[in-house]
Amino acid sequence: MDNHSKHIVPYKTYLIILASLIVLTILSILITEIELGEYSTAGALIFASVKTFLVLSYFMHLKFDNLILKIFVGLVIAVFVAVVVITFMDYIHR
Amino acid sequence: MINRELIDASNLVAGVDKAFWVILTISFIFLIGLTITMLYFVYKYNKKRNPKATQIEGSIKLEIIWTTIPLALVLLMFYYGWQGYTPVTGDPPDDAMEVTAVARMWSFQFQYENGKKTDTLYLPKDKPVKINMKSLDVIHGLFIPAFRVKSDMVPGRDDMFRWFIPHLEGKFDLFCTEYCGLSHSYMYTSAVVMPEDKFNEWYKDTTKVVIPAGGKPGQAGLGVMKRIGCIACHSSDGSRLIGPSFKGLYNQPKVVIIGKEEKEITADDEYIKRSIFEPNAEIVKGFNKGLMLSYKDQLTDEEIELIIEYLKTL
Amino acid sequence: MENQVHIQAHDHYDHEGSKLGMWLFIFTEFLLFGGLFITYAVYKYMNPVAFHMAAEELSVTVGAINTVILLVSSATIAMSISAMQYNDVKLTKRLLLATILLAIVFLVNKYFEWGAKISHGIYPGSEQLMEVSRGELLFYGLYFFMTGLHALHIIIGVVFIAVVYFKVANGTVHAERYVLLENSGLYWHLVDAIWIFLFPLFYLIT
Amino acid sequence: MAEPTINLEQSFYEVKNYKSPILNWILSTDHKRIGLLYLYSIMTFFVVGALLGLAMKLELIAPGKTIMEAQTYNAAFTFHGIIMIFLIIIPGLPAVFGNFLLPIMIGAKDVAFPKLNLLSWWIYVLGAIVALLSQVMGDGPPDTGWTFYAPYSFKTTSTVLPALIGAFILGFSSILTGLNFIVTIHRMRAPGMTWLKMPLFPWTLYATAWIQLLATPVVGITLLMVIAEKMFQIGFFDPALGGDPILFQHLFWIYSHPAVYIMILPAMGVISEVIPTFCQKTIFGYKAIIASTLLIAFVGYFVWGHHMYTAGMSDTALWLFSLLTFLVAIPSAIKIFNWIATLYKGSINLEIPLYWALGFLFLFMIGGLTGLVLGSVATDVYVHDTSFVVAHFHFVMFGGTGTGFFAALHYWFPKMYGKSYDNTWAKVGFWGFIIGFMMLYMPMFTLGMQGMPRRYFDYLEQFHGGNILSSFGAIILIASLAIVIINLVTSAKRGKKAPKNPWDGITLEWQVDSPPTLENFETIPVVEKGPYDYKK
Ligand code: HEA
Ligand code: HEA
Ligand code: HEC
Ligand code: CUA
Ligand SMILES: [Cu+2]
Repeated sequence: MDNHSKHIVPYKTYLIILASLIVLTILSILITEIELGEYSTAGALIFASVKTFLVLSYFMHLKFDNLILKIFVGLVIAVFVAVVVITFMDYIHR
Repeated sequence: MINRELIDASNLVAGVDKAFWVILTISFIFLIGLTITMLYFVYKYNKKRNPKATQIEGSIKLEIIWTTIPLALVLLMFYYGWQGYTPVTGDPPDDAMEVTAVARMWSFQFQYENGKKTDTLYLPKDKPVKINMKSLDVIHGLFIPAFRVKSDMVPGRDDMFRWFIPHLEGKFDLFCTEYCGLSHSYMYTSAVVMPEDKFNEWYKDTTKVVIPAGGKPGQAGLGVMKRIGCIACHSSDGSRLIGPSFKGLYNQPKVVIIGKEEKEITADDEYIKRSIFEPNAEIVKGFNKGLMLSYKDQLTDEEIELIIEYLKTL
Repeated sequence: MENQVHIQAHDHYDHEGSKLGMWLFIFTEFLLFGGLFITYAVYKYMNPVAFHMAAEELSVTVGAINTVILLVSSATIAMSISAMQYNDVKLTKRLLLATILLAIVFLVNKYFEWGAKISHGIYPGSEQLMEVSRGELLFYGLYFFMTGLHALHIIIGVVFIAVVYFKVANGTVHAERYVLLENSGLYWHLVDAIWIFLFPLFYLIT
Repeated sequence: MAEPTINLEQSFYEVKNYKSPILNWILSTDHKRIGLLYLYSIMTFFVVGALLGLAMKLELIAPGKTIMEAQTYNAAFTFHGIIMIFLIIIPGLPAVFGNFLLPIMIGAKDVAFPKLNLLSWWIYVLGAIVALLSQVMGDGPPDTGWTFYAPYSFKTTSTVLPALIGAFILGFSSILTGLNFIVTIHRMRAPGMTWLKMPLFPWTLYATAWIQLLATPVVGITLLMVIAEKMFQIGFFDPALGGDPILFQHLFWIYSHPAVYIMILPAMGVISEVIPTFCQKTIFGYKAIIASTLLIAFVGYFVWGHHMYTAGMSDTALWLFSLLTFLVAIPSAIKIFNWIATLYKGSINLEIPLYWALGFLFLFMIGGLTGLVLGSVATDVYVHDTSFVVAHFHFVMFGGTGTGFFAALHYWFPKMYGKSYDNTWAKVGFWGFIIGFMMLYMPMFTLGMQGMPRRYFDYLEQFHGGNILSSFGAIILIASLAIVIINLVTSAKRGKKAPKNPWDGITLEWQVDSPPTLENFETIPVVEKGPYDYKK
């Protein structure tokens, strides 16, 4: 009946993830301190994406969850990114 | 497609009409064909004639056929649709004449390079024109059906333009096609295409307003107001439109709101001039701020004189 | 997901179903902020310099502290789920309390940050903002709107977690039925993830 | 919560949890009652919207002012659009028939979250009330058009705010319904009903629900930004505050284009149910229809720019959007072909629901094919914002979804009320509808091609002819719809008792009582066959 996988994540995993998240935050601040010009936004966003990935997979348990849920999350993000790209087809080429 | 005569009214018409023709022909064939098939099946396989249905699950072959054929057809439509548009993409030819179309609620004004301003779009025949699209308040649209030309006029954007070559002499309708409020449906004028020599003659004549000789007092002022579009918001018979009526305005007391305070003033020459040049400084009680825009640089002092002359007659 | 369950209408508890529902809700929240991220991206693209200048005005330190606070709170609520699964109700409650507390600290920080901006005359519709360049106006508009909406989500999250806390305390949420706890966690992580993007976009693009 | 005293063999109408009959309805979490609540509220609004439509047509019967002022006209089409889109056609089929039938068709006792379901209806009512308030508050009803384009919606002095807030609230109702349906379909299908044994109406509801879930928040936030801009002068879209009005259009259509598929997909699902039943034949290309449903939902996200060809987008965006628009037409074509192929060698029982289904095919084809004219850049730049567009969307929304709605109503009426309706009047109504409809909207295509702009209170003399025809069409149309609706209402009260399965359908809803019992099934069925497996 109750078919959900009762996967228990040990406390330690969470602490490791938390530590890496904080390190990534510090790194992203440092990277924007150096003058990278245009790339600084891109750099900060890459760090943010890695952090979100960690939050999604560990804190939100996606890593241990059903495949279908992973596919949904992937698709939703893909749709959003596609919408942004298409919107910029207008702005970049104006 | 609307009128054979207009077929070459501008360099856009042929392409646009071809795209129409292609799409509508394919559509008609499908519509008629599918409708007849459908009705025929309903008749042929009616319960009475065909009491037992034959179970057919589907057919991959057919699915592929009726995916690829429409796909090919829509790509064809896409091609013609894009072809019909490309004549006017990109920059206009170097010899193009520039006209700036300025829209406001609810009138058009066309400004020529030599400073001439009109409410009707005058164009020389067979010469490329580039129309810069400007709007002072909300989004308007400029649409000349005969030329297949349409573009929105977006406030805050000063890089928008449309260019084309008119090929047919005559007078054509010009509409505002983007909904812009109360008098949207009255925001129309004409585009007049003249032979080049006639156009040049008209173009050189920069005397501003043609004041009709004689006539009733104030007639010229009314002409100015009609041309520049005041009557879209102000009536002369006392009825309330977007703005207060002009009837009984001149030299009468008036309550206005400055900032947040109410004040009573007299509608003298100075006040009327202020109302036209800085309409949002003093707001007539009971009316709204921000609708009327300044006419600075659009009306000369003489024209204001004429307007006041006219207001006196009301 | 393929095997079907027959659920009694009287006693409806479907762990996977509720969790799926929460995820779907998270998708809509994501797209809600998505619309704002599009707006941000477009205006940043149109006014790169103004955005750069305006972002300099924001304090990286305050932003960074708030980021860390949210990250820690995310970890505490995640751990509370493990604690619940181990059937350690006491620890669960403590971790939930810690989460709520951190959230409140975040809000207090935000309050002071906004307060400082407002006392400098920077707030929507202020005279000072009407005079700066249009790009900066847009930046501050987005700043107030996006962090404001985010703060609203924090408040909703706090209420949500508080409700869960009481349900854990009175035993309605327990080791066999803890989907509500898990859902509040999911919601909280979403709030965290959004901040992970807000932080670099507003504080770091210098 | 079902109490022990409730007799599970009674029809759901007889189940009473409260003394007051009203409370029994508005506090019920039974999916069938909620479906009917939606039906009655939508029908009420629908009368208002239709009357506004008629009023506009009477105004346009002759140039110049005929029955109302310009301001009234502008408010009329705005309110007409808001009612029709946000209050009727978007919730329409999913909330009415989805609620009533989805659980039954997949063999469940209710939706996954019954309380949330009731909440959606309450939110719907709240949103509707707020939107209606805009008509009576402040300085007159809003006059922005249902599209709320910036910066006009900032400039106008009419009461736009409640309309915006109302639309924002209605969005939540739509999201919650979608969320509920997705979870229901994932978790509550009867044993044995695999994804590929699920009927097509639930399939379309599933695809629709995803669009509701992912597109609605975008318009939600957009409306919220407009509200904030109007109230606090935060710069977003007003050029005076540095904003870009075209960005508003992007965000608005990112939702509102997918929304047109929220409207049409469930109607397509209805047609996919009606046709096999009345042919007594399995549907042609079941999997192809599912694939096309999912494709419409997916590709439909990426074509919004076709509403903005003249707005000042880059040329690159123009051709990209045009290409994508043409691609999204293909799955609709696939569906049409499969439906017509299903008719082939069927044993066709020409009853009222099939009339409406065939009407759907015909009218939707016209609407869809003229959509192709709009998808192509050259032709759309010419007919954009003319009555050609108005004709297109009435054909797809009214001729498509509206007709699909009536097909559904006539198809499931015996199930919902346990009564049958009068066939003669239903036929009269149907033919009047088709004639009135064609007369009302066909002339608009030609008017548009002659260049008559839309949202015009008044027009030049050269457009008069078509408008007269169109106005008379509206009168015929309204009269025949009145016949249809009166026929159904009186039959619901006094009609003959209908058999359990009047059309020999084989999907699950025809296996339960008419009207169904509170829990639909005595024992949850085990599904072994495909949904349209008519092989005896
Ligand atoms: C139910 C709602 C609905 C549906 C289903 C559609 C379906 C389509 N719409 Fe429509 N549309 C609206 C509702 C809808 N639309 C609304 C409300 C507006 C105006 C909003 C406003 O401005 O107020 C609008 C406006 C609109 C525009 C903008 C016009 C403008 O303002 O300038 C465009 C442009 O591309 C467009 C295109 C299409 C296309 C290509 C389809 C396609 O999906 C159609 C696909 C169907 C078919 C193609 C027919 C069936 C197929 C066959 C018969 C087989 C043969 C086919 C081929 C050979 C391809 N629509
Ligand atoms: C579902 C959508 C829908 C429907 C049914 C209608 C029905 C009608 N419309 Fe509609 N119309 C719109 C949606 C709709 N309209 C929209 C979105 C606009 C654009 C507004 C804007 O520009 O902002 C518009 C604009 C519009 C204009 C253009 C205004 C202008 O641009 O100047 C006109 C002109 O006469 C008009 C006329 C009519 C008439 C006479 C009817 C009817 O009166 C005909 C009679 C109809 C009935 C008696 C009821 C039909 C029954 C159903 C549809 C079943 C219910 C369905 C479900 C519950 C799913 N409408
Ligand atoms: C978009 C609509 C609009 C247009 C076009 C317009 N006005 Fe106005 N006008 C208003 C409104 C609204 C007011 C009242 C609010 C205010 O005082 O600014 C007003 C006020 C005035 C007043 C003060 C009236 C009084 O009763 O005290 C004068 C004078 C005036 N306008 C003249 C003109 C002239 C001359 C033109 C054309 C050159 C013109 N307006 C064009 C909307 C308009
Ligand atoms: Cu100007 Cu419409
Ligand atoms: Cu669209």
